[in-house]
Amino acid sequence: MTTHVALLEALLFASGKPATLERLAEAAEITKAEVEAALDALEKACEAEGRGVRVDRVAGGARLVSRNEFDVAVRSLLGLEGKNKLSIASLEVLSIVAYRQPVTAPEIAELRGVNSASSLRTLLDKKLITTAGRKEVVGTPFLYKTTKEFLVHFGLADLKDLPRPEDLDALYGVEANTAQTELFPEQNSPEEKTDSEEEKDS
Amino acid sequence: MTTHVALLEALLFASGKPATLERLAEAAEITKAEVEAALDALEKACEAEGRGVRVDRVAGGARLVSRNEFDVAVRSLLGLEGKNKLSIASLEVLSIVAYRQPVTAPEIAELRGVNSASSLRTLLDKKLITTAGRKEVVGTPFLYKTTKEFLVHFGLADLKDLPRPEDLDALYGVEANTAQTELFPEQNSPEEKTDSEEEKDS
Amino acid sequence: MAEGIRIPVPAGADLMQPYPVKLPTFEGPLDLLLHLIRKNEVDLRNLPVADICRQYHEYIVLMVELDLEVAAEFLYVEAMLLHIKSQMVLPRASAVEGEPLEDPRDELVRRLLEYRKYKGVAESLHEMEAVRLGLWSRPPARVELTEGEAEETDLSEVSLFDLLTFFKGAVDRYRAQHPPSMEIAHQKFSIKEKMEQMLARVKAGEGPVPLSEIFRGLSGRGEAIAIFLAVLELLRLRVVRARQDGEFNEIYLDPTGESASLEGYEESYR
Repeated sequence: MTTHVALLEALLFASGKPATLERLAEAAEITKAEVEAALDALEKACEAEGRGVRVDRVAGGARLVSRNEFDVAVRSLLGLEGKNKLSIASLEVLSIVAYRQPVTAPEIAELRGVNSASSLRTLLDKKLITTAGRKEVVGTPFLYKTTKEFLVHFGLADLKDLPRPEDLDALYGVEANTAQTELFPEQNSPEEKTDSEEEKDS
Repeated sequence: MTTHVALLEALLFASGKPATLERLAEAAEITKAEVEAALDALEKACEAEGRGVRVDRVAGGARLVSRNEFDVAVRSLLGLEGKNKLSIASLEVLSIVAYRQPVTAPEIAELRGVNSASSLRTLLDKKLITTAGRKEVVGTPFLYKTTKEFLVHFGLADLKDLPRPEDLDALYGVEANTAQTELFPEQNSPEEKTDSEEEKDS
Repeated sequence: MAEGIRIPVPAGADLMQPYPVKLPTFEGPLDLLLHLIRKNEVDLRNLPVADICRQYHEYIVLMVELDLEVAAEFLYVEAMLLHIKSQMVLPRASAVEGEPLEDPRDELVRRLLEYRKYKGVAESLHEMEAVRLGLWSRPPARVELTEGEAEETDLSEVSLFDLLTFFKGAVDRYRAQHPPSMEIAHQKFSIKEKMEQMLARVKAGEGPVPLSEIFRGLSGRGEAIAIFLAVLELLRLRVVRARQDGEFNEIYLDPTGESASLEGYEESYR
């Protein structure tokens, strides 16, 4: 019996989201009644021992949640942990700034197909990018570039050290795709590049 | 005190990834010593009560994990295949990166006697290693280093926990020599062990 | 393909008979050498180079016979072994009196020891991993305070290649949504051009031009449609007129003597 309780605890712990009695029984290879009994025991144990988590019964199933009274601390911890984290969207924006700098928000939005203001804010907050003056076009938008911190973080001496598609191909053994090399119009003067892209801005 | 244990349990439960003592202390608004004491208590409680989860001290922090024996049930619930083991080739590359970091692909190839690009790719994809800039030598090859995920994957508190050369000598029955001392500078040359070398066959 | 040279040992392979039953795979030439040293129970530091060299060579031959691609690395090490072997045979003299002789095997032994070190670490890691793979952590709780953005990555684990991959992803997506126009792929026929050609031909003074002749030897339907539209336009502008003697007879084109500007006919037909 005790093993069932431990097993159920492990299952609910690893699941993250509510699991139905059926699925729990199937995974544990025990009957639904046994699952029910083990859940009850686990619930009581959490209660009696004043644990940090409790069993939360939801429609047709159960999950483990942290106790409400610890919410503030939990939020604080997740907030702290989040400090080093970037969303996929932010990483994409960072990569665009890195490879296309100096670049404006409208240009980034054009390339990504979505407004990227909040990602830019995140990256500015984390000091991975900074402003580089304004662009002399309608609306004089800010230009963005990567910071020294960015270089330090990635261990680069110079922006020229950013990997090129050939580097990726070398590592991944992909046949060199010449079409992709032209994605990096770094060789052109930046003015020329940004001007032509500007037309596409809405 | 008991509340601290419950609080710590809630925090580790919610975090998922290993959280450092500093972070936990800050989030819980208690001292590091209190965190340490509560973690110990939690660890013992999990053990004593035969719980489904246990405290895992890795990568300079702590997290909760389900117990090994529930692996099959957990996978069944999550609908996951068993986690793939790394190939010997990848593990060789990983050991070299771990001990020699930061290290370049050509250096790894030299040490192993074979090109190791595909292993590097696997390790990068699994986030066990990452880039650490480029080396200022001909060809400016990329440098690689291990990640926090590497520590988590192998259950290491930090890099000092890596298998020691002494352990390896026991494994191999190799006499200490100068080359070894160079290789692993922290090591004091142990006395000769002249067991047969055969045991090692895998 | 250079990496992961796997040498499956065939059931009947008796080149060097007492193989360990489970001879798995070799990670490279150094791995093969270590295996031979272990198998022969010889001291790595006092390597019987001639023996090892012969057995090594037999392995290479076996690989060739099994149609396995012998990676350059294996051949390189074989050359190295042969070189050492030849040096061992030559009488050696110390360059400086009293200094110990340099053993031609030193470099190889050093490399083997070093490699074996890492191989040992790899094996330890392998065992450590096996214990760890059964552990499951909890997916981190999603709290709304991270502006609802889905997956988050720890910046310390983002490699330079990830950065490049993200950028490529954005550019590829952009390209997929903004495909370049396909015009280059097709030959285009300008109606204006065809009008000019028709007019020139009709006005050449060689009498009325039969319509059927105009449609001879065209490149395809696109051109035919362009010509047809050009003829209709010329008729509409009254610079050309068409005559037909009777039903189903040939239609002849000849100039009216009028002229009209062909500017503005930029329409094309594919």
